[in-house]
Amino acid sequence: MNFSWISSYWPLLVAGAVQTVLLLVISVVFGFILAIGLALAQIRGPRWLKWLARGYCTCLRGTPLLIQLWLLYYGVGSLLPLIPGLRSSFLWPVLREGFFFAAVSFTLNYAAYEAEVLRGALLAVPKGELEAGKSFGMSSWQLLRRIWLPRAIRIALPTIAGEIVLQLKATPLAFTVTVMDLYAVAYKVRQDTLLVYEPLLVVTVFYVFLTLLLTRAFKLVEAQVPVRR
Amino acid sequence: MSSTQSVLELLAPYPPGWGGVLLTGALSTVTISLGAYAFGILIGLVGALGKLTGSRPIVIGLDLYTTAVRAIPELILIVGLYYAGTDGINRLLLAAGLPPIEINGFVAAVAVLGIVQGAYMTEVLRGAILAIPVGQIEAAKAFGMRPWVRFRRIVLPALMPNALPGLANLWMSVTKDSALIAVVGYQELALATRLAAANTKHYFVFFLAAAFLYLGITLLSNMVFRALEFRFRRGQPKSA
Amino acid sequence: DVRFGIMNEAYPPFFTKDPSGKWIGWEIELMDAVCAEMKEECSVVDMSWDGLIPGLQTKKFDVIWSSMSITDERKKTIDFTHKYYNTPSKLIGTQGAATGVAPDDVADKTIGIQVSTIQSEYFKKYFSEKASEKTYATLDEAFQDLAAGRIDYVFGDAIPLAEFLTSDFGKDCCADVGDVADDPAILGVGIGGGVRKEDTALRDKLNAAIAAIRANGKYAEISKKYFDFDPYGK
Amino acid sequence: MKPTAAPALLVDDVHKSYGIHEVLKGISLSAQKGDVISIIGSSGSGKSTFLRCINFLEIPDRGRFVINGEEVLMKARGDGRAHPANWRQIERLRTGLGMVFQSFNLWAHMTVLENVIEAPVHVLRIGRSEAIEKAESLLAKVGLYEKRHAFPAFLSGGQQQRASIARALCVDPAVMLFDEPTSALDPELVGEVLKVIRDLADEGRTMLLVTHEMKFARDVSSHVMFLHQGRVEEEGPPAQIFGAPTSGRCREFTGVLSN
Amino acid sequence: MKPTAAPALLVDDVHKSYGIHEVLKGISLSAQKGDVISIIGSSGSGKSTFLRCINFLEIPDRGRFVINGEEVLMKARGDGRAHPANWRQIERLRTGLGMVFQSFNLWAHMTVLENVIEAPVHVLRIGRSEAIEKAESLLAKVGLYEKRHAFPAFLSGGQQQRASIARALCVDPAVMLFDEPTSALDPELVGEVLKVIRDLADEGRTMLLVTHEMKFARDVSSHVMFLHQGRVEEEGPPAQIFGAPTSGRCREFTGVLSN
Ligand SMILES: Nc1ncnc2c1ncn2[C@@H]1O[C@H](COP(=O)(O)OP(=O)(O)OP(=O)(O)O)[C@@H](O)[C@H]1O
Ligand SMILES: Nc1ncnc2c1ncn2[C@@H]1O[C@H](COP(=O)(O)OP(=O)(O)OP(=O)(O)O)[C@@H](O)[C@H]1O
Ligand SMILES: [Mg+2]
Ligand SMILES: [Mg+2]
Repeated sequence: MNFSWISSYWPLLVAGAVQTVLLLVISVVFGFILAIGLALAQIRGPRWLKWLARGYCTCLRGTPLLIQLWLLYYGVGSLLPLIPGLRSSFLWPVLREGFFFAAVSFTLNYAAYEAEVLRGALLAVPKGELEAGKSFGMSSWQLLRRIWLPRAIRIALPTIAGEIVLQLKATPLAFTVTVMDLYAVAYKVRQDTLLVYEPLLVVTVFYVFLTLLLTRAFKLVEAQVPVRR
Repeated sequence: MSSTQSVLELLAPYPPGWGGVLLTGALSTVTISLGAYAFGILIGLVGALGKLTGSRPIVIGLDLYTTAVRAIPELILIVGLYYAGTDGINRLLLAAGLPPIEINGFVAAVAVLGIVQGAYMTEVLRGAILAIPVGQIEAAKAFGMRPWVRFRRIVLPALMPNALPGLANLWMSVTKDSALIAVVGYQELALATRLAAANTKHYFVFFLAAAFLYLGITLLSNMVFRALEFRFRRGQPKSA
Repeated sequence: DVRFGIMNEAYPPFFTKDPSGKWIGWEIELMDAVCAEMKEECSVVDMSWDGLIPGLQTKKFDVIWSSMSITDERKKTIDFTHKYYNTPSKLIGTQGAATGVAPDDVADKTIGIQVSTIQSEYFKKYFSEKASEKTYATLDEAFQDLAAGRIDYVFGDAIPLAEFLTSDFGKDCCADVGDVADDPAILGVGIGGGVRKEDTALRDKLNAAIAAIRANGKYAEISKKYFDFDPYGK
Repeated sequence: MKPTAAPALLVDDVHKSYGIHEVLKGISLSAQKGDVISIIGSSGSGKSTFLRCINFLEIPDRGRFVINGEEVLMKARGDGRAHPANWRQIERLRTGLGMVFQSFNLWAHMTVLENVIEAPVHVLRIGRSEAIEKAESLLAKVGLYEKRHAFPAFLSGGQQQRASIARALCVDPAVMLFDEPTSALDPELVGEVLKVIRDLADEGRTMLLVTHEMKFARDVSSHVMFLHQGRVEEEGPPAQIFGAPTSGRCREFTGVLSN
Repeated sequence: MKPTAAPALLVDDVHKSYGIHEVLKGISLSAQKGDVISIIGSSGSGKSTFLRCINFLEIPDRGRFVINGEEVLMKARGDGRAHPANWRQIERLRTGLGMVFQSFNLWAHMTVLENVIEAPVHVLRIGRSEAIEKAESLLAKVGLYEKRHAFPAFLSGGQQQRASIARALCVDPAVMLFDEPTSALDPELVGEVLKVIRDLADEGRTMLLVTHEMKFARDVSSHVMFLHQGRVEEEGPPAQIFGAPTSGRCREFTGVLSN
């Protein structure tokens, strides 16, 4: 094992870790919100919306994230400069960057997966508990916020944690649109030095750390409501 | 290769068209995924039951497994197992005066992907089992069902509706993660696509073709999952 | 019996797989010539980039023969044969971008470079104070961005860059800017075969074979089919 | 109480089918403030369905509803069935209807106390501390004060039922719908609940009460309805129903008591 | 029946705590073949827990159990609590113990008929057609024949309870544990169930019956146990418990009846 390279690469590693965490947090937070809408649309929406949401989930889960990212970055992204004035607007520095496209496509993709999980969990909430909420005059929104979602999320917690970890593992794809996340830095180190395991081990340690943090947090939430077994 | 080839020529099933290569790649993608998925489900079931009913050391061990295996990049697992792993085994064999063995790369990749899938499945299934009303399982116990009967007749059908969406998601991801098998020299759909695209410089055509193949796989599996879900939600009132 | 490890991606014209699954390309033909010279039976093992080094180290094959640049950093991990080719590095830019390859010509521009190449080393030494660098996993992605106008130049190996400029896609958008000034310390080392450190006998045999085909005209004969110049470099 | 005023609850000709199975075949009811109306009938006769139609947990196929003096707006749909025209209105009216479910339906992710204060805090927007105070006094009344921080899964059947009664009482509804509120309770607690219901009636609250305990129905109610196969077979004051029912089926049903 | 033979069911000194809360503080019981023992007591007094300890759905902290003449093997664990030594044995013994749960616990993914034949077919390995025949006659007996292909979620409370009774009867257990089997039933059906229980007792089956219906307990049982705060406060023949209880608490509890 040879870790002498760390001394010259650590600024890159730190910057990479920041990018990784940012991508993860952004896509999970916004993706989750979008997923709630998609799941509800599939359960409760009018027919057209139901099919729209279902089609969205099928397409985004059905095609590789890499291809979605490229379509967005090289396809949509290369059309953006054609919008008059955009190039000189304050948005351009953001819209030009691969990071923006990575964050958007990760969010859209994560939402599709998470929507599927939430759909199942929402359906698993006992009907009687929803009826109890309704019988007290809760509006649909209140019912969702106070009973349906909290109950569903608790049911799906272990799966949600898994989806977030999966999302973490997807972040390296951002490198293909020039985002230097932690994995990309490790890749660079491997290319530079031909060391196979050491750079990956650094990534692993960081991933394991993030995952531990996540599972801890989820365990705490899970423990809030004891289950009888 | 001439750059004026038509799309049809490019995608023709026989050389010089690349259609056959893509289809073969898709076939190995499905094979690898099926293998890994089946292995993963097996691990997942054992893992989930172990986490829920096992003794403390078992639970801690399984926690370690799910956390670590999910967090470690698949690449390092597969490279580690296939290269360092076989190397280690062969060194041991050598020390014992035995001839070295060759671990099949395909088997290694399926095993690694399966072990990774198993970690996710463990959690999906654990959640699904926890969502079963406890009374249903107690009733099974009260009638003297042995653990295996109980599992097969009550727990499994009752956990399925809760688990299916998560399981479907994992299937969708494994069909894409199987691209990793390229590390041990297998050519599945993603690699076949890159080869075709780089050779012909028709990136768009081939990536779109691959996307449709993946989508086809997904649509097909979606139908299976929907049918399963419909079947297992039998008896559930519509969520009003 | 020598087993050659080749990356299972396409890098035409050096190596690629044709639709029937056969390995073809300049580097493959060169390999065959080297083998004939060594009077060895040779086979190809293909691996993804990630598998090459571990595959070499665990003896799944014996030589990495996959357009790998020789650098001092890498020499700490594995050993290299003498170079068997070395092509110039060049800059291409969008049509209408300033021509000229001096640091001042590219001032305040963004240059796309493939990760961990000799060009990125060169950039660090000559351009980094004037221009900014964008790192790509593969050159293909850099080309896409160049065409989309996200970057101003791509800096890389002359052969794939020239190939891009002749493709449908590159023809309309981009143009050659020129070869950069030579720096033998960085650009002069070239591409060699990678071998295990302890395999000095094999390394020497390969070196001898490379020298022999270079001398007996075999090298030139193969190269003529692919290039209109001598890829061996100076 | 003005007996001729607009009724607190008026239900007219409710029909409800599940598929081809017609469960309610035209049931009507009118209750004044302070009335306690017991609904009895054999298992499967549609008692729960009737209660659930009143607060629109089941959408009746037909019927007219006046709840707390306000008529529920209905509209006809393509298939000839009626449908509430305005769900907002229903949500508003439901806040005036407390319901105790036959299967309790406590929220599993909340403690008993959280269950009880949920609607007051988040629907009626009463202050949290005020709600807790009220909830605790109600829980004490049903003998569940010690269990207020327990989750429903860890309660005995009777404890769950009492929690669900406390939950319904805590919103101070003008009309209460009780679906077998004493099924899991021991005779002493039945007596307690009876007392609570009487107190509520004295306060002017209206109550519909589905029950299988004839004694309880006789003791507490001002009016009794006997449902049979989706129809009101007989109704009247308890003295009539339990003393001298005119319908044969009703005599048979209540007559079992005197065995 | 030989009254001095090995008891069909013998329970000695059962203790059970949840955390620091001791629910059962030493309860003993002995039942001969054909006995019907009613267990009464206020809500939360530990009745369900006691039943659940007998078939080891809850693991008692201490106690000796003889079920159908066979002693349950126990072993002490590190923390001083007892533990079943052999789960196989328990599983085997459970097939001789039928249980009707307070909350029914029907399997939601099976129809009523499937629920009823599940244990006979998959535990006792009776032929499927034979099981169906038997199940259908039982379902007819509890008036649920028409609903045999319905799923539990679409049944009324009383229908679910009857399905769960039919399910327990279908395995022909030597000992039956009923946890409030009539809580959701109307008086007529209570009478039916009472008849069924009497028939079973005549066949020589042993029954433990938790109930809140004192009249039911008095009519059906050969022996009554009054639980109070985890202890047997008083026990004896129904005539004593409902006629002249010696304990003050018991008099208070059953006395409510005579109000
Ligand atoms: N969601 C449903 N779908 C189909 N049928 C239903 C549904 N809910 C109830 N039923 C049927 O409607 C009839 C009336 O049910 P309901 O629950 O109103 O009975 P109930 O009078 O409350 O009986 P119990 O005293 O047993 O609770 C029953 O035969 C029942 O099987
Ligand atoms: N899993 C559990 N964890 C903690 N406490 C429990 C659990 N199950 C029951 N209890 C408590 O044990 C006590 C006895 O419960 P049990 O269910 O035996 O009562 P019960 O006599 O059947 O009452 P009921 O007539 O209301 O059904 C109650 O106070 C209850 O809250
Ligand atoms: Mg009912
Ligand atoms: Mg109980």
